[in-house]
Amino acid sequence: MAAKARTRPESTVESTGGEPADTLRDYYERMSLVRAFELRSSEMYARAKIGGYCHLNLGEEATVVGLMAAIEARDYLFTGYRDHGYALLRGLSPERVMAELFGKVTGVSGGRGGSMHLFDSETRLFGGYGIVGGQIPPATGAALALKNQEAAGPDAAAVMCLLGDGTTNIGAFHESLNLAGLWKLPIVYVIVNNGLGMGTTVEKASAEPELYKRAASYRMPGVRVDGDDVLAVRDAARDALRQARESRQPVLLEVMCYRLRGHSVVDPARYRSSEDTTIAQQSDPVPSFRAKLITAGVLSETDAAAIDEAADVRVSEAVVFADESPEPDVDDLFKYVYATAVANMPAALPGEPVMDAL
Amino acid sequence: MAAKARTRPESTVESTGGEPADTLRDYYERMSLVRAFELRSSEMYARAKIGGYCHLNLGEEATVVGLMAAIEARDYLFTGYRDHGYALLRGLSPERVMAELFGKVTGVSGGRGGSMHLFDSETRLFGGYGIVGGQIPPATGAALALKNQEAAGPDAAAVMCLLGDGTTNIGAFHESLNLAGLWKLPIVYVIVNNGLGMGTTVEKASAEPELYKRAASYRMPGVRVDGDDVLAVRDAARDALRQARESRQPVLLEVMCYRLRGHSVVDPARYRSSEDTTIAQQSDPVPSFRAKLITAGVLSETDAAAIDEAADVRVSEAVVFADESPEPDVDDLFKYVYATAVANMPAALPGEPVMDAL
Amino acid sequence: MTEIVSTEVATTRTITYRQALNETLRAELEHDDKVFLIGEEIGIFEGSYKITAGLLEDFGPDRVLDAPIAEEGFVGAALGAAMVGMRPVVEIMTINFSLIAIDQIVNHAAKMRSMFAGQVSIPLVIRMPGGGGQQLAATHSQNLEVWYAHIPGLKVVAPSTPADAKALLTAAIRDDDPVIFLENLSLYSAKGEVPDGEQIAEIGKAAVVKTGTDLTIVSYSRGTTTALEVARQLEAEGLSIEVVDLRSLRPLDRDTICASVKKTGHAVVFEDDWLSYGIGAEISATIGEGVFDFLDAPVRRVAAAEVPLPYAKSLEKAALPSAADLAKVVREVLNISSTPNDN
Amino acid sequence: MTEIVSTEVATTRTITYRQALNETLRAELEHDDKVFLIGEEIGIFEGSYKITAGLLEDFGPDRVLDAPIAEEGFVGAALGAAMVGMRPVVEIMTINFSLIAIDQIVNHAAKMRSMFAGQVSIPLVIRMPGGGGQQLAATHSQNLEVWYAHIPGLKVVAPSTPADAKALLTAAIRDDDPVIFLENLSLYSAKGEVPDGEQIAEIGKAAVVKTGTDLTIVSYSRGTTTALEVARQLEAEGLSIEVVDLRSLRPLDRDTICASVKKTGHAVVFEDDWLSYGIGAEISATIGEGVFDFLDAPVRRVAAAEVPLPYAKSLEKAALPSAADLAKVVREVLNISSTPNDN
Ligand SMILES: Cc1ncc(C[n+]2csc(CCOP(=O)(O)OP(=O)(O)O)c2C)c(N)n1
Ligand SMILES: Cc1ncc(C[n+]2csc(CCOP(=O)(O)OP(=O)(O)O)c2C)c(N)n1
Ligand SMILES: [Mg+2]
Ligand SMILES: [Mg+2]
Repeated sequence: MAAKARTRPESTVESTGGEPADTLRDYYERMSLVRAFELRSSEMYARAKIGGYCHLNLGEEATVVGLMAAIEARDYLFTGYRDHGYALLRGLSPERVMAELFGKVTGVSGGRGGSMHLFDSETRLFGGYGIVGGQIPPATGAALALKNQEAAGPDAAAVMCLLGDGTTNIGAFHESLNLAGLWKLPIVYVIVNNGLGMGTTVEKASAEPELYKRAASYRMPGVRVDGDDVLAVRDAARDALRQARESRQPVLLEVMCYRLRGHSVVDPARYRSSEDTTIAQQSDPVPSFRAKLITAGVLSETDAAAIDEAADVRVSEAVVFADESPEPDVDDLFKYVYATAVANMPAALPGEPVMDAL
Repeated sequence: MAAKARTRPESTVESTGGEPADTLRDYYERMSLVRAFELRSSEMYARAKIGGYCHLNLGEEATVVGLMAAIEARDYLFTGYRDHGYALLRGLSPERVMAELFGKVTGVSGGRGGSMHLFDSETRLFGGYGIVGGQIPPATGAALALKNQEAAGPDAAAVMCLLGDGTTNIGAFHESLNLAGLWKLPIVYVIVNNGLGMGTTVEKASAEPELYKRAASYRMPGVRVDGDDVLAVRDAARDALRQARESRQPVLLEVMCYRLRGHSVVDPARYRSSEDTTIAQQSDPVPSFRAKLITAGVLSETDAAAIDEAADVRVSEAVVFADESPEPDVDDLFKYVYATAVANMPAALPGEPVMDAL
Repeated sequence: MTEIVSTEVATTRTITYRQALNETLRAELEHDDKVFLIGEEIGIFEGSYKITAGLLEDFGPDRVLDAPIAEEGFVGAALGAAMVGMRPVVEIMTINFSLIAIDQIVNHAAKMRSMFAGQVSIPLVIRMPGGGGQQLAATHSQNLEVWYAHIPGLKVVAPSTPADAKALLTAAIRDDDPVIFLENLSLYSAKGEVPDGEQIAEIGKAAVVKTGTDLTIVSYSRGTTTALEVARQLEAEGLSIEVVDLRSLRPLDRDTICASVKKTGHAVVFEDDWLSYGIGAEISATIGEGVFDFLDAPVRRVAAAEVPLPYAKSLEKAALPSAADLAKVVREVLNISSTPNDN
Repeated sequence: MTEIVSTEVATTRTITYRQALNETLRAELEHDDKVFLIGEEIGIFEGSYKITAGLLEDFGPDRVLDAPIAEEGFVGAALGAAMVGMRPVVEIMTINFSLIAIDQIVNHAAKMRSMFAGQVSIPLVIRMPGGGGQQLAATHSQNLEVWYAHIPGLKVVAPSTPADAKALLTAAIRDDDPVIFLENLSLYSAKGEVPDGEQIAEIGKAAVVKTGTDLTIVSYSRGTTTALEVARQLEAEGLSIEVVDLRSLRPLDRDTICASVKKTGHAVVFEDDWLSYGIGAEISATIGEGVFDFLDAPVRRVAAAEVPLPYAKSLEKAALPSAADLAKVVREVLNISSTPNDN
């Protein structure tokens, strides 16, 4: 229902032509890596190697690649729980991402966060958040700090904050965008609009389903772009980031894509109509970008197959690494609760007395 | 600063001419009553007859009268803590309102709510809320219930939910308006924009300071009206309520007015510029409506003086009543905590043992 | 086992906790047309944990209302509907998300009746599961029931069996006050005997779900299941353990707890929340005050380690209280006392 | 009285709690340019309770930032700023409004460091007053500190004197973790001796603020003031009362509490929150477990009546715990024991 009900208006940004072949091939490689990683995650979940909740970027690969091509190393990235692809393209090794999903000490978050809570301070992937909308205020605050720490300009850092379509209905969205608009913060809010929040379509969740229009409540530019078009996504995101870093103008960018499968790996998505599923499959950006590049002569069938094969091998290596890594040591249970040690910090295991007998 | 900084654009609604003299006189009587009541409240606070926080409608009398002239007895009214005038014009006696401010058992809320929490189930004044934005979700829910309980039409009931300009920045505002727009609820949200939230101007609080424009985020009509024009306020509110009851179309109505004094009775408002204070005083709707009616021949100076005098007497009676009323009985401390009695309900006073010895 | 106010029949069926909830919601939707359900994904998705399966289809979207992701908005809207005569039953996906709605619950729903001198009642039920142990990590694995249990104006129940789930949910929906109805992720598939027909439990009453003479274990929700398991296991070692299932956290049935400990002289609280300032603190304090002279050993608490719960299985397991932890502490308490049956 | 980690001088001045906070904020703004203040009305309005008077003028709007009414937004923004190296000090007008921000505080600030395996620290201070007794009615008169005290990942302090306000606020701002800094409406104008120069208290330590041998009163924040008053008053009757000021609710200094009760054999907790599941429950449970063998009478709690606090003065007074209530219970506890000085 989601896909059918919503019209996908002309993208307000046009994809640039004349892109170097290397870049295009590179983007395909990235899309292929995300695809392979997510399919394998699903499989590993079925084999009980991964626990908890696990949300995939399947169907959103062009969006993931486009956004991550636009963001700079100095920028900060905050996202929701559907975060694997972003972590991979932020430069984290598939090994460390898969290890996190496996709950291993070698994982990006030391095995403590799991799929929803990927974090890497070095590459400024600032999480991975499981509470809907929870990332929006902190992302806004990071932008506030940036504004006070450095001058605006092309070399300034900015924040990119990802959120889903369903997430635009929560209060934190409103409060945060108002602060950003008011204080002129260097931040780009990206709505990854895959048409569904779990089983609820955008139309059943948002009184104004053209979500980018909500930017007007904060005197902020709102832009909508086709999320299946990797170049259009990249360019729109770059432009938004440019406004953020150079003019301290926050931007709301809405990227239209599809969720290929259920909300999480365990959701069979029975609520979805067969037409909607069909449309989502037809729009699948991975085979369509592949076909486009082959038609354009950028890739041969063999090249493409080799890329897919390489991605698969890469992910297999990650699985082996994750599998062979150790679980966190139980002795380290309390290790990260506090940064500054103070007196009387609790450290009892269940069933231990609250204090030694006096 | 508040008043100077903000331009007051043409009202999007025009005040109707040719109003019957009786109606105009009546409205002036109401404005005068609110004015007298509020001035006396301030005085009673200074005399320590009233405690806690106490927020007045001084300067907002035309808004109060206009809104209360538009709402019907069958409608539900939810408001913030600046609620005295609304309670009076909803038909509650000055005695019972003043008694509430005095914390007496004869008060509208039995002395338990105080100034911020006036409630009267009979006249459907559904509170009086002290948490900023706290009234917006319940008001929205009352509209949801109405929608399911009765058919739309000119005789249907609707909800009017009042809130301040500063309140539009809180998450509950966004979440609630989205629900109302999505579910097509019979509710009118009225922003009483007095230019200030405590010491903060609208411009320093809202990235989009033309607050009625925020309605667009919910595909809801947004209307702005001059709050010093009692007829314009009434007509705009009537029209909004009509849309709510007949078409289940929620509306956001912004009423532009001034706060004549500090945020609450104890606030000297030193942060306010003298220009701003001057503008607020010049715009004072009570003397200006009085002058207008005298000029138009609706009232003579003597009539007007008699009305003011009567209001004052009315309020004096209320003070006597409140003063002579008893405080709530301490034995009734636990009386209203629960509607349905169940086993083991706590009823201990401080220092009493948690249970009788077994 | 359940303190039943009204019963109709004696026949029972073995069903899951999930099924008991689903059937009760259905029965109450049929029983009173003022009852309606509201929550995220409770309709077309049939609920995150499938508690509302089939109900949208049978009762339509006015009675089973899917809400956007706006916990503060829709919980507050339910409250407002309750103010004007409806009887909403809210599902919050998990107790963790209730933090977003907590201003509406604690600053509004809990206070309105008192603050407005009884002019309005709030017949509102908020159902939500708590619980860890499913590798959902720190933000999705909390047991924050003590927060709600602390608040006057709320009633808080936490059934441990399918039968109680039915009888307490019915009572909660028929009650004219806001009731926090606490479920538990790890109980949904638990099975138990459930009496047919209308069952209404009395809110505010604990139950002695197993009698014994040596020591009292006090627990609630999924903890009671573990407590019973441990009690039976220790029986094989010759220990006679009594198990008190709180069922209601507010009001708290101090008499039942203290009467049990008066008899056994020993008490251990088993709880899934963090130890400090948790549910067990009140239980221990209550016992210390209520039956001081009958207590032969300190009251001990078996609770979760005080860390944000990690995702990794090894750490999660170490942090959560287990049957083994409980059994160990029970033995410790009984060894400490000079003679197990000295009172 | 204050457990001081570093001191510089011996000179003191008598100033109010408000003044101590104001001077400390000023000193910390001067000491570290990563420190900034954020909150509603803290700048041009100088704070609802005037704690930040003069600071906007002296440090400018980047260091003293007025926020719109958006508690979730600006508390979360402060958290985000802390993640990238700033040291924000947030003022929430009162603890009641913190409910709107509690998802950011409890689901985010408290958990991030653990959940991300120490890759990020959250040097965030959230200052807010609690307390009733000012006729602010049910929604504006709460003492919900037990909620925060229950949460691993947070530190929670509640100074009772101007000197502690200074030394604990300095410690909180220099600490790399989220610290809930609990003030109290009725303490702001209280006066006390405050040492000049930099004072940094050790978080996690309670203080014995008056020694005695017959009974221990445990309290914190404004309660300690009342406890001292009652202790002195009872001294005239020949009773020797020890007063323990908790100062830190998390971590909780169980050793100091238990050492005191081991000596006196009797304990009463004096707290402003509601009795059931309040701060006193943990204190009582701790004493029951820690010094069971030394306890000569049940631990009693003097707490607020379990009602949403009414506006009317008569009802408000009846519901809140007073010095008289405390004195009465102290006498009851000491009468219950055979001899006041039997240990
Ligand atoms: C506050 C909160 N409410 C509910 C949930 C449960 N939940 C997890 S994801 C989700 C849907 C979010 O949809 P959307 O924002 O569109 O993101 P998508 O999953 O499509 O990427 C919901 C309701 C949650 N995690 N947090
Ligand atoms: C959630 C919350 N935050 C802060 C406050 C303190 N406060 C009370 S009134 C107010 C200003 C509200 O301004 P506005 O909405 O413009 O209403 P006005 O007072 O002008 O009528 C504030 C910040 C509160 N009561 N609740
Ligand atoms: Mg989505
Ligand atoms: Mg205002």
